Amino acid sequence: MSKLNMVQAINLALQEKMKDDDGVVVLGEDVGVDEGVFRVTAGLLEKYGEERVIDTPLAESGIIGTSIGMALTGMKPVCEMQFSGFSYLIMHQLEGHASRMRQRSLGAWSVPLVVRMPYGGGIRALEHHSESRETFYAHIPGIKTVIPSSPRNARALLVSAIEDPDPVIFMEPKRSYRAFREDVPDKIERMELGKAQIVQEGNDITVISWGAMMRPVIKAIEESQKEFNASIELIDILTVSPLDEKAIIDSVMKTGRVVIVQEAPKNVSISSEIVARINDKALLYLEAPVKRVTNYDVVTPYFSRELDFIPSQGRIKRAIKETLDF
Amino acid sequence: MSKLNMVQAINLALQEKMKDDDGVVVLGEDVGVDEGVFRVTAGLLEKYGEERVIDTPLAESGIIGTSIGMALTGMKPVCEMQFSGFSYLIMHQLEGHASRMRQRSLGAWSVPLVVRMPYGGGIRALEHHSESRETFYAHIPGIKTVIPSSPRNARALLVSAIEDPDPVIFMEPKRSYRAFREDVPDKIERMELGKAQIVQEGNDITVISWGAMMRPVIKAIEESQKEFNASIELIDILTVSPLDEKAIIDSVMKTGRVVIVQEAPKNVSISSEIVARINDKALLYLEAPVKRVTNYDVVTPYFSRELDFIPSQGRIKRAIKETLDF
Amino acid sequence: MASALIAYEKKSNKNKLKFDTVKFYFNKGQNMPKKITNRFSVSYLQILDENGKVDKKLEPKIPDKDLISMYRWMVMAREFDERMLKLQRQGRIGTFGPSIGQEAAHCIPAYLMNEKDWMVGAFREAGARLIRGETMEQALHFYNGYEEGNAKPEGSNILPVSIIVGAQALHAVGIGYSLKYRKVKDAAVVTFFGDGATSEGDFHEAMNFAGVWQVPVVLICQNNQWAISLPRHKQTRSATIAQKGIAYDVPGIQVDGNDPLAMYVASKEALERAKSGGGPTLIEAVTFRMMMHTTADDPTKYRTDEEVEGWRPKDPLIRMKTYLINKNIWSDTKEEEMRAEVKKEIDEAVKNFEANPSFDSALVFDHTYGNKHYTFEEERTEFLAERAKEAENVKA
Amino acid sequence: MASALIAYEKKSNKNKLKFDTVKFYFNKGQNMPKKITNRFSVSYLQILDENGKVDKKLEPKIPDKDLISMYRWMVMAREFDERMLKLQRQGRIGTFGPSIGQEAAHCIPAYLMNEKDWMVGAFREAGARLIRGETMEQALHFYNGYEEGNAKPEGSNILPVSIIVGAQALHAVGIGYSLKYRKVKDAAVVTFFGDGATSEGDFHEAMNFAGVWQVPVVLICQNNQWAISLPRHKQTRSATIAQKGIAYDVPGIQVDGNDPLAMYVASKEALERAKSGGGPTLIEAVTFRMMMHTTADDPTKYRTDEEVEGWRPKDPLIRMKTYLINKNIWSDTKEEEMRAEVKKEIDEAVKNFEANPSFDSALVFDHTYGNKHYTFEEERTEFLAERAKEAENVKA
Ligand SMILES: Cc1ncc(C[n+]2csc(CCOP(=O)(O)OP(=O)(O)O)c2C)c(N)n1
Ligand SMILES: Cc1ncc(C[n+]2csc(CCOP(=O)(O)OP(=O)(O)O)c2C)c(N)n1
Ligand SMILES: [Mg+2]
Ligand SMILES: [Mg+2]
Repeated sequence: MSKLNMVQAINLALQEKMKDDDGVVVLGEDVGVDEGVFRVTAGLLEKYGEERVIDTPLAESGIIGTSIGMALTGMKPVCEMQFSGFSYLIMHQLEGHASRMRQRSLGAWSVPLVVRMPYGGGIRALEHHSESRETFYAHIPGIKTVIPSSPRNARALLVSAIEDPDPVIFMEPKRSYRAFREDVPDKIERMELGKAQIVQEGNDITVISWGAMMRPVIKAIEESQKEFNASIELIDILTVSPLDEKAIIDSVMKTGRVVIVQEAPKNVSISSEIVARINDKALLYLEAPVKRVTNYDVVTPYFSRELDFIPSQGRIKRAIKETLDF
Repeated sequence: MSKLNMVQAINLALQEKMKDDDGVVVLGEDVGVDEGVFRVTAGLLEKYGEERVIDTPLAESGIIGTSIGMALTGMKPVCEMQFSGFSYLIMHQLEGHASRMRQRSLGAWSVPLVVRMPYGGGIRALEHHSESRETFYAHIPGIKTVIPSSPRNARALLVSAIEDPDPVIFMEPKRSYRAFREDVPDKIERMELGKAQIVQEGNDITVISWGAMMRPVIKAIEESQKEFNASIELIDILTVSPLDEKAIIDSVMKTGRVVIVQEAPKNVSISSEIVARINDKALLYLEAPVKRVTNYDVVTPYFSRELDFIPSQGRIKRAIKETLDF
Repeated sequence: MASALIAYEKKSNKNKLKFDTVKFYFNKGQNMPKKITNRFSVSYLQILDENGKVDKKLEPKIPDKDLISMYRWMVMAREFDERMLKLQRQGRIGTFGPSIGQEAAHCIPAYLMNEKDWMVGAFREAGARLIRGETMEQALHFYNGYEEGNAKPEGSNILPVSIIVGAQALHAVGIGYSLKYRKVKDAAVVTFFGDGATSEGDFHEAMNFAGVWQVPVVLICQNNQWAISLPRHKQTRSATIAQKGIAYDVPGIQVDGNDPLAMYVASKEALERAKSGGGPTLIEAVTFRMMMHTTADDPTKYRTDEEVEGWRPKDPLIRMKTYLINKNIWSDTKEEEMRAEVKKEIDEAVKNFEANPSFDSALVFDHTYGNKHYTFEEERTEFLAERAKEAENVKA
Repeated sequence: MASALIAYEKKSNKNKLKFDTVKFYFNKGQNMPKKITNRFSVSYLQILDENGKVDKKLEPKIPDKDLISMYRWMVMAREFDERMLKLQRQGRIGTFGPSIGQEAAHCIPAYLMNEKDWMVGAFREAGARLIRGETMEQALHFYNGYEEGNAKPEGSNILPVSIIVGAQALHAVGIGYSLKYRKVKDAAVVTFFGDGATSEGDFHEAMNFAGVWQVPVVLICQNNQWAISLPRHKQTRSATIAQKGIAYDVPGIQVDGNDPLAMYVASKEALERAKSGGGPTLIEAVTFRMMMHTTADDPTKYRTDEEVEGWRPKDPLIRMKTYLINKNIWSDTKEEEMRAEVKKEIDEAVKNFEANPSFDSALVFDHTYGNKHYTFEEERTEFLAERAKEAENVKA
């Protein structure tokens, strides 16, 4: 058991799987000598050499396109988009090939690759370094989209993602990279993809969130429990697609009240889908409208403005209160 | 007044705006000599010459990237993606530049361009020629996404799209291109973007749809009215982003029952957002769960299978019945 | 054949990237000291010209049986395309893009590949697919809108048709990386694409990665002069496609793509180069699309009959047949026999195909993901229920 | 200057695309008839070397006042970058990427541009932005995370910083198309990008469109040897960036990017070529990134001090100063005066910037779209209400 931050925990998973399987290679911009702009790939080049830790030319479609080729031959590329804001360059390879190869060939071919990408705001970075666009990936059938929220689940989910038979988009909340440490077991751990985690049980209201938002959410819940004397259930979605609908529905049936907190803009987002699933399966259990606490549907502002737009602890707390009082 | 099919109606709008404004140029693959693979740009090259009707090299990012440059100088590029299935190649230019230039410069720059793209299934085409991925565009703040359903509204919406000060994605339901004709006024017509159309009023249930699905929807409604003796309100969304929420909410408040029909897969889609908006503003008016009739969350199958997956008239009718009976 | 054919002259300062180490090449006799630092050239290869004349200095030694076999494959590709055109017109299959006229450009390299080699094609290499082991039934299923057409043939590494122009070249480079990493002996990747594809960013990225990684990949551009309605000279201003290799230090050559012998020599050399650690090669096969882009296309809108007719005498099949006859290993009787055989094979394939006209739709739920998630199982149940109700309605 | 400097030799079969019209160039004295059809070369331009030696044959005639003015701008860029580095370390602005060492590569072309020209930059042309009319306050606002930094300067066509590597080159080509279409006289577009950017598909598409459309665009690659941690030779295998022009028939030249005179001559020629209908030019400015990639980067992880130190004597500022002194139009006193002036300007800008430390956030709702939709107005109302509650909480 060691106390690790998320960067170290992700690094641990990479180390473990690279040791395990010589088909696992890491590729991307600055992942080698530089060890990643966030040092997520620290030590890998030294240990596994240039053949398995590949500093690629500056070309995102090139990275994913060649990874698809590697994956088709039974390798396990774990490629990195330096920031999720540059991952729109790979949409055609994802939508058109990675996600389809299995169905296109009725299972003869598959593309088991992982695309890691730091996402989200809050680190005072330049433009394009702050978005949360999981919607794009979640809407593509054939790929899975995973968003860890803590060192321990990041490590376990990444191990599972690398072992998964299909393409997995692994979005890393960079704001949480070094924000806190957590005990991470020494023995390799896995978490099933497509499964949410009930972080705490409660009866009055369900709060659903994922990724970097889990931290303000947890704080808002702590305060809310005390101040509003409420019993709050907290679900960490972890895999935004495919959604663990059952975890959500079971909880809603129990509490009847829901707050969803997401960093992304509201329009056509994971929160929309969660509301829709609740509508489909548990409408009659609702005692209040599901409350969505999201970014606004505006062009992502530069960093001095961004925190005014990303859901804050205060806003989350107010949403909880409002929904409890409905 | 002439009876036009949708191809002719879109062509009319292009003709009108090209005549109107010499800043309007049309560019894309095979839009010139070949007059577009669906002949949408028929007659334009002959009338306006190679400088304004540009057969570009085969490069989608090139098309949109250069269009952004043109738009920044006050021109009005109307560019074409030959099929929406190739538009994922332009996501980074759309998300990263077209949609942001205005906010980035606080209004000093703007990118008034239109991207036309035939979308959707039903014409027995090869892979990548059948998707309906409006979700991608709808989730990007700063751009508008319009989907006409008939010759007349296609013409009017395209005129408005070309006149719009911002980037507009104009998704053309290719299945409806030549499926029927409609009276289209000789005088130029416009329709406000961001506004839905109440196609017919009704009291018992609201059916919401757009694009190619409007045709089976209308037929299903006709039958349902007779068979179930129901008064059905029909909303054609027309602009999937920004959504005309008010039109939806007003209708739901009246009918209490809703069926949404979309060609796209279910997960994180326009239908999800519509359900979420209803939840936000009219939950208490619902007398039944909103019913979503959508494609399934599978990799788009090849054409001999595709019609099994796209909502059919029968499926829509059954959904109406089920929701009426709830 | 020496391996010097496919190469541009290099007098470059490669690997000495600091400009102060550049060695200048002055153009003598010029007033202005124009410091030329790098020179390049692009070559053109033709061995068997359209009159059947052979350049004896370049003629490869190919066993008769291989020559005949290659010819037979080209005929097979031609006859099969022509049958598919008929089937398409009769509505028995959907849209497809014939490769008539381009047989040498893709059949010859495919013929030279072995079981360990990988083929990563676009969509206009019908003959190459057959040679690499896909069946005609598969092609028919594919063009009839069924994924069943993409089954992987036993003992052959061939990826399904790739329609997104240019994207597949990157897959080829990634596969090349694997082959190199795994030290697979005697294996290379051959990827095909059109002249239009060279405009896509993915072509550029593939060439660049191939150059940097020095992977065993042969990139074959079937330059058939047209990308739907766009003529080659509007696609790019460069005089050749081959010279695009210079941008990446990837050797490139322009080949008469309708000359089976030139395609043989160039592909063989490129495959050998790849397999011996010499890295990637770009081959521009200059050929012509004799038919429509796809059956949904009307080429009379954008090109003249004369242009098409001008290419007819250059037909790779005619050329090969003349060569065989001149070599005294072919005759009209043999030709007749062979054509009859080929047609019979095609008849049979069509019969088999039509005996099996439709497949289960729910399969799609099995292959969207490799493992199950209960939400998709629920969707499958819903799908089946809806399909059942639909069937009832039809019955009723 | 004759305009023959920036060109590769062309003996090509351009515009005669059918291969049968190709004229072959045989390499005499070679056994194998290697049919070279196209020859290309790439030149290198240096006029003022790092020892201050001038190549008199190439020396441009530049009025003293322009020479001094260009030097002043380069000093301004340098001093401003150094100030920003300090501000960044003090947490007064956010991450930024200094262009120290690359001043000649971007200031000189910017100096040669006029009011009608368009500048489409990436993110490492601090000096060029100032020359084209952006204020230091703007740069400070930008790097402090405020869109206010992107206001358009009066009478200057300069686009905001473009961070998506390579994407902006296409915008430049589109603007070039407009200038050509509108027949704007005496106007061209200058776009900047790095060596890393040349690997992106967008660079390729921009070069290809520029070539096909023959637009008045000057594409300047600041090849500073590094793309974050990736050295130039791992970015692409080609010996030069300039030779990438060959792929598109776009003339390219490699220039000593730390030599202000060479940058002057090459940019001037390229701008003139563009404005006289001669089409695009690719300039590879060979230079060096003397500092970190951005303030978030630690270059000691991937490169040696010796490498950096090796470049120090090649500094464009030193070289320009030596040149001015040798020309007897500069002195240490003048230098001191000028530096003092420049620093004062910077002091003032920083003061103005800090007097105005934050801006309205709700502005974002005004500029996401150019016209209003009631749903966004509702969101704005919600936003303002939430902000007000947040403020209350803070007070409480
Ligand atoms: C990314 C992408 N854009 C557009 C298309 C539509 N399209 C299919 S084939 C084609 C032309 C291809 O030309 P070329 O590469 O020369 O191959 P050819 O058809 O001549 O064999 C186009 C534009 C596509 N399939 N993919
Ligand atoms: C599309 C894209 N991918 C990745 C990045 C992250 N990134 C920013 S600058 C940079 C290196 C750029 O190198 P180069 O083009 O040589 O310019 P330089 O920084 O040396 O001026 C990278 C990888 C980005 N901004 N955009
Ligand atoms: Mg072609
Ligand atoms: Mg660089």
